[in-house]
Amino acid sequence: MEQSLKLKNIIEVALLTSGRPLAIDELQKLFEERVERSTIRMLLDEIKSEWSKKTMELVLVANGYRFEAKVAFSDSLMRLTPERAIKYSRSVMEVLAIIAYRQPVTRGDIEKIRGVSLNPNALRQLIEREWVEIIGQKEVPGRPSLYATTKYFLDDFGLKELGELPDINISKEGFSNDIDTPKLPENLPEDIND
Amino acid sequence: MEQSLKLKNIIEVALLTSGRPLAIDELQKLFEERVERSTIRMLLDEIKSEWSKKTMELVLVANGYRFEAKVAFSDSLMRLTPERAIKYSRSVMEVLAIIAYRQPVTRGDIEKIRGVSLNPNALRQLIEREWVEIIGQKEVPGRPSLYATTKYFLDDFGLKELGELPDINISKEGFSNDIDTPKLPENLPEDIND
Amino acid sequence: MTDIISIIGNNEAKVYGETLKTLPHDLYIPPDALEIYLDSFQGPLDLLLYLIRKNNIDILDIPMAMLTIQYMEYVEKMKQIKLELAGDYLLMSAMLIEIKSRMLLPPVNADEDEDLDPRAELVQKLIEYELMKAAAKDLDDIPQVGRDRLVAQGYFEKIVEPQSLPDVSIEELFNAWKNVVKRAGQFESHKIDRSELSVREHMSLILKRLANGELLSFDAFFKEEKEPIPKLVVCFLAILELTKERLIKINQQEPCSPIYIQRSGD
Repeated sequence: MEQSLKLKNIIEVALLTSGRPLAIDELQKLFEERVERSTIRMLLDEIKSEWSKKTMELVLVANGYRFEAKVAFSDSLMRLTPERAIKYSRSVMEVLAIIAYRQPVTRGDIEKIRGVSLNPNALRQLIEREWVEIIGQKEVPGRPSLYATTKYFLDDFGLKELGELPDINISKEGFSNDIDTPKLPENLPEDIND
Repeated sequence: MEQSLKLKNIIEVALLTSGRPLAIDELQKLFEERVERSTIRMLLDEIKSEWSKKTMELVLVANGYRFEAKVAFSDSLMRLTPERAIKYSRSVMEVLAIIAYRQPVTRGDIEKIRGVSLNPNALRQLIEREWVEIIGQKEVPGRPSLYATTKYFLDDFGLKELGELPDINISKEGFSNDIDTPKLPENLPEDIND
Repeated sequence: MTDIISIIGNNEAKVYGETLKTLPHDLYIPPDALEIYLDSFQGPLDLLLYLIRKNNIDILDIPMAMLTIQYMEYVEKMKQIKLELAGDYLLMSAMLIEIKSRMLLPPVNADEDEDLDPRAELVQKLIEYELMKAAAKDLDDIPQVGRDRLVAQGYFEKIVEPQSLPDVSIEELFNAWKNVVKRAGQFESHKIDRSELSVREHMSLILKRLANGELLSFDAFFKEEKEPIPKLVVCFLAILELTKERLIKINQQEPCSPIYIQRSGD
């Protein structure tokens, strides 16, 4: 068997069985001999285009490459295991959105933005799901924990980095049409990454 | 797209993403309209032969069909085995404890006791470790799987039987102080759905 | 001052003080849905945004009197249907009244602070919350792994035992259990002693024996001659518990005929 085909097959089968994204340096571990990152990248490109007409697609997310079912199949697949779909409540999703777009934030920040005291369960759900983690303490009295999103959050939402989060647009909701645009989203998505 | 090709693709993608073997009656659930078992069997044969020259193979095991990496790739794939966590996370340990003390339990039972929805990874880690297994389905809507501990679990913990697990009444003294207090959450479970 | 809109219930509402028999479609809340509806507000800001939107108010020029009155009405309704009202709602009432009264005062030093609209802070908050609400919705629309994004996870035969798996001691397991029990605040109902555990273990064992649609005679579970009596009792209790949890079915065709056990659903 031609050498590069052999390497390519090993990468493909690793991605088809791993169940989680694999970064290039993990893919390198598949081989006894050293294989350059550039070679692996090239093989990944080939795999990607070979599969482009098939059932799955190769995507790059925060923690690396993975195969996922093409969206066209979602409805059928969901019929198979409707119970596995975890649906989070609106409040959990609001807390997640605030952490994602305004991170790092303290619990107090979240409460201030939402205008209500926070049910600790909302944060716990997100930490349990490994979408949110504590990345330190804010140096103010009480040293409250600072929350941020994790790489798994990006993985699970199919994102490479926070910058890929959708721009928030509220005009469709209603009232914002008569607001001069500059007033609205100051400091939005550009400067949230760091 | 030709109808039978469409059906075949749906079956293929379900098998590639399900993470467990799928029986024919489960595969039937993929389709809104009724598809005969014989049709599905025929499509499975086609998938099997299409993949015969590729990296994975379709095999029939006790609980149904699944895609397996061809044995030739095993050595490479084993090299990838992720550096395991030095410790299981708190949630993995709690899930294990619930299964040990409360078996047989469904995922819903575990979520009810813990008050948060379950990270699917926790169960996967325990099943991979062969400490936990699915021993059947509960006959309620959705037929959720029932989880129980295995013989290996007893072996690894040096127990002859579950009855040897520590009894919570014994160490009632010191009950509260020797628990590593959970960092986040106080007063949980009433309002799970919030 | 009249409210622009107030709901009186029973398919009636007042608009500018005049009773309307039919409500514009998006304003009408069926009376029995009111409870669920009010309950679904995420907090005072959410409620305010709703009022602002429904009344088509320019958020940069909020008529405070009207908004305050409507807000208090809703809070009053929430009290009536005995929703557990967070203190945050009452705090907001106070804040609205304060803003309203500050607006009644003539500006003290107009030149000192050109643009200190008493509403400014509230508006800022409303805008930020509205943004985050929209962000939450946008996020929820993204396909998520485990919900509507499916990842390849084929099987592969592991030829060697993967090394360096975490070690877990029985103390750690016990501590995890104590944590669960403590947090669940259900210490009493989760008190589990040895005999109950043995029953649980037997429940699992019996289910495993009944896998694949097996139909076993009741006696088969008590055949082991050497079994000590307590074990037989535990096994019997396990069968009863499984029946209670509807995990197995016990069948007997006619009196005195053999009893058979199988999993429910098989």
